[in-house]
Amino acid sequence: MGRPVAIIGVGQTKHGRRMDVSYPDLVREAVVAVFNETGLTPNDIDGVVSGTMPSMMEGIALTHFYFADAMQAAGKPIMKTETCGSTGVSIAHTAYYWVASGMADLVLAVGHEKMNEGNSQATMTTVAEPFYQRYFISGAPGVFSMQSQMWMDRYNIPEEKIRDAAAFISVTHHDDAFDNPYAHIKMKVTMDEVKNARIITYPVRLLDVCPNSDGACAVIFASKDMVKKLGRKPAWVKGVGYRGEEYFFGDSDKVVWESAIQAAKQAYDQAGIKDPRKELDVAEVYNPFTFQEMLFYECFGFCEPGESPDMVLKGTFTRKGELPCDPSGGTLCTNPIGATGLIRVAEAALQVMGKAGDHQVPKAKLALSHAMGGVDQFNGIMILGSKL
Amino acid sequence: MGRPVAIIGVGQTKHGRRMDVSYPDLVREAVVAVFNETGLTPNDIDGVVSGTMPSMMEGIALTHFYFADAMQAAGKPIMKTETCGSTGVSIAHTAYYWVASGMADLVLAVGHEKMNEGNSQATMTTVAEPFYQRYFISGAPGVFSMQSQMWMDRYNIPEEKIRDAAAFISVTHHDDAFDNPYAHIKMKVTMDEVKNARIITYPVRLLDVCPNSDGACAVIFASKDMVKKLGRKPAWVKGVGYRGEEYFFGDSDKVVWESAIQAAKQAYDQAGIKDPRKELDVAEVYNPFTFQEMLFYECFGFCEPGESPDMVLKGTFTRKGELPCDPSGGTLCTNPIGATGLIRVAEAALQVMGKAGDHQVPKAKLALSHAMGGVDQFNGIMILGSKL
Amino acid sequence: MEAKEYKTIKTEIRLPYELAYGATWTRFFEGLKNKTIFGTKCTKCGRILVPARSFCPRCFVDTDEWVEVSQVGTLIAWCYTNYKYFGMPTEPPFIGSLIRLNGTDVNFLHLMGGFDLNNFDEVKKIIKSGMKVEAVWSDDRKGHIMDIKYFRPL
Amino acid sequence: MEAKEYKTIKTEIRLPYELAYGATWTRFFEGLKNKTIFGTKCTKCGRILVPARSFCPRCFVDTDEWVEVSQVGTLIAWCYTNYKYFGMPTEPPFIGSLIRLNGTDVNFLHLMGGFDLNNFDEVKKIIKSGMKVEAVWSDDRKGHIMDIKYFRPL
Ligand SMILES: [Zn+2]
Ligand SMILES: [Zn+2]
Repeated sequence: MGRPVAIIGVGQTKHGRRMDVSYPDLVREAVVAVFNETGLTPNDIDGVVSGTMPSMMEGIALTHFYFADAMQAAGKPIMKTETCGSTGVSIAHTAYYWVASGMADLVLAVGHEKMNEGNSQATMTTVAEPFYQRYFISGAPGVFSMQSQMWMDRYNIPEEKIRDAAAFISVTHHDDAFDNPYAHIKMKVTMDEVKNARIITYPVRLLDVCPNSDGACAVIFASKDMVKKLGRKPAWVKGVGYRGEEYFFGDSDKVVWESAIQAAKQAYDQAGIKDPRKELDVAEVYNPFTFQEMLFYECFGFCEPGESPDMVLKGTFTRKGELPCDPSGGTLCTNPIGATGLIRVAEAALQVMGKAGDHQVPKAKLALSHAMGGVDQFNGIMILGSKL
Repeated sequence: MGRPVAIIGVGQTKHGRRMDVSYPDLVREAVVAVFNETGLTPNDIDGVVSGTMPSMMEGIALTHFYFADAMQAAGKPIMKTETCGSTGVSIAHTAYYWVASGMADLVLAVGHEKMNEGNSQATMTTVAEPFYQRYFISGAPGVFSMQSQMWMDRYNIPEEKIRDAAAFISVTHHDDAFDNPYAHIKMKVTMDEVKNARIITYPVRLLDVCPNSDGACAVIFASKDMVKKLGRKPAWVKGVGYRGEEYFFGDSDKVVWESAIQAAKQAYDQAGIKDPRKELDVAEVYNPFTFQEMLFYECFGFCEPGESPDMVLKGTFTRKGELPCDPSGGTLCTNPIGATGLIRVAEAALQVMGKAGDHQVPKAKLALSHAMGGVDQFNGIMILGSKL
Repeated sequence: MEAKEYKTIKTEIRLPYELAYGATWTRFFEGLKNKTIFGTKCTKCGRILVPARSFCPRCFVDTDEWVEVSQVGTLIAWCYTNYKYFGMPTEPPFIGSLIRLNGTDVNFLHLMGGFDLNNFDEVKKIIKSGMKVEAVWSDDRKGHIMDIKYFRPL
Repeated sequence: MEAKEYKTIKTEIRLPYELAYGATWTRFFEGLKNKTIFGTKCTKCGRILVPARSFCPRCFVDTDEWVEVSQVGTLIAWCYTNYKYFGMPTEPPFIGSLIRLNGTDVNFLHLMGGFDLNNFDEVKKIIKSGMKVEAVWSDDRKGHIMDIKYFRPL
């Protein structure tokens, strides 16, 4: 690791359908929240990093320009980082490297999206070129369905069991979201409701899928000196990891999913983690689809390959389980996509700072946060701890 | 400054109308060039940073996904940085912070654009929101024309003199481009031709304006240990600066242009530069418009406010002058916009490494590179030196 | 380039949007419908910002003091545009302009007009930085920035 | 949210493109016109990549050895899609599929078809991962990825 860096505060908007505010005002809501929380002012900040999923989600290409005022970035160095679904974690990485470099003591990281202003599936269609892949992989659910199916086939997991485990994940996360004041979807669902919901792309059903949310998240990263000076309880960055795969969806194995496995390994190595299920106290896994969340458990070494549905059904990853995953309700209940990865980071930070409120995992000291982007092509990790 | 970081090699495509290659193959041309130049292989690289102007220039939103193969980034951490026209310098900053953080020893930075594949002015229209500013500031030349006019008024510079100086800049840069093997426009122009060229937006005429180019640039950043290990003559990063302004064009003064002034000041302070005209040996100023180049000279302290047209006409900034600016021909002759800022960085690096070939400024030891983005809203600087 | 040019694919991207004004833009545009230009005043730096803002970009405080600003001002800079590109939101020829409305502290971006724009040499005789200008309203106002047709020389 | 919803603006962005195929895509799509699926072989790792590539994404060497690959292969994964969104490039219902063409080393992304796609329960009886499939060609081929209409079960 480089120079020690910590998160010293986070701010979130209330996520949901936010047609009550303009996009810049939504961004400012998160920024004001983090300043209120930390007692810092814009004058204290050395640099600002922001990002969205693809900028065209809301039809304004240069969002760091549009939001310069709202992020209180006028007169400051500013950076925009965008890596598709993993944007939020990449924003955190950019802020982390900036502070670790010694060139800044306080960096404000902001992620944002207003999905209700555009057409998310149509926008995502533009991530692939129009010669070849655009015709087949447009729309996120289809890609994840294929991946889930390959995973089921590889390990001969009975379809019934996977379906049950996915429903269990949906039910528990929807319950969790009630304890998260910022969550978008607050809705009680039953196993039967999930299993009988409308099919989106088989086997994925409506309640297996994240919503379109509007929201923003702001996180302040600080150097060790600044943490000491401010005297706040921080969440230390213990490890970061990121990996990409080939452009062509058919080129790489999406079951033994190297980008997820290696991104986690990079972060674990830095954090000195050997047995993640035992050592981690909580994980905020990027889970836009219930089925995919289980695959991440395996790629991150929370359990053995093919084993996750059993573990899920045993309750290993619930809030009272051995390794609580997404106690915030996760992406499944809240997905302002350019903010989503940074919300994972923020939630992990809140947990190790002991500030997660009603969804606090007791005595959480080490937390993993994660986001995924591209067409199953990128995975990013940030591990946070209460101790340096 | 943080941990020392240097550029150890650069690669460029031949820039121009490149409908002979697909966009990924164009990107790869620059990447292969930098590997050939340095003797490094993809296995040596710890991380990759890329970017374009707005991704929608070529209609594919997630270019770091599209180019993962071409940048030889499969299996690696990858980051996308986009800040409009200043993208190329922001890419360089991201790569610099990453290496300076101690988390990477070799980072590949790649900038790219294929402007002939899209409609650049229409794409740039999408940088502003559609409530207000989009109606008035769409199209780059208009904004720069207004700025030039305010500058002329502020210092009572005779229109004739400014016109002559701008024409002089056009003539000398077009001459310079002949000595740059990668430049796009290679065309002999005379003062009269520039002054009588078709008006784009008064007072800006066709030969005052950069072309639409296709091209890519790749630069490898290295830690001090790695520089030592490789035994290559590097270009050390001596200073970086970046500043943003308000979103609303009318809110900030574009003559006493704070983002340009403060970005340069930040970099000068780091590099210990007090008198830039004397201390710098060469500058690669982002000059999409002849008129604007003069304003930058003033903001960067190369001369006093209002003084630049006189200095230009005296030849102060030509290749034989006191401070040669844009000996490569600059943006005026080559503008693949997402690559353009990184080309400025690469050209500055080549100069201090003594590898600029026919457009080498003799004994250049300290060079400034620069790019501008947004609607006159962002300026970024990187200063490179032959000595640590 | 002299290289062989290979095949190309022609395509188009179309994306639909519905963007939220929020409270501040809504009130500002309602103002335009009623031939009123609203600014907001920052209580910290004292600047009157126009168009109205929800907050001051320098002081970062809410600017909830609304002010009806003058429709007369000074032309700060202008740019005659007479080229067209795909999707251009304003029909050329037009004159993008920065106008300092009386009593305000920032420049308001809009158009100059009210005279024949087709011949630039004639335009250049009429329009001068520093001249006094006044808003001219459209008869068919929709709560849109183009409810002000343009500013005309006074 | 219970808050008041203010005004919105409806707008659309349209952008035109002309994208270059370059040599490799040009030859690959010419192949499709002639009912031929081309791959390229990486001389370093020995993999046959399809569609044809100009270079191997793992070894980064040029892959200039062209191979006509089999039109028969194995269905690796599929996804039945029957929802529609604005600008969707393929008309639903369709079955996005990964197919390992015989003798190749990567999965080829295309569609499954050749049977009634309207009733998912019927579709599910027909289509199975691991089944053998074969390319079905369009009569009206333009040098486009949809010159292959779909792959049908064998
Ligand atoms: Zn103020
Ligand atoms: Zn190979």
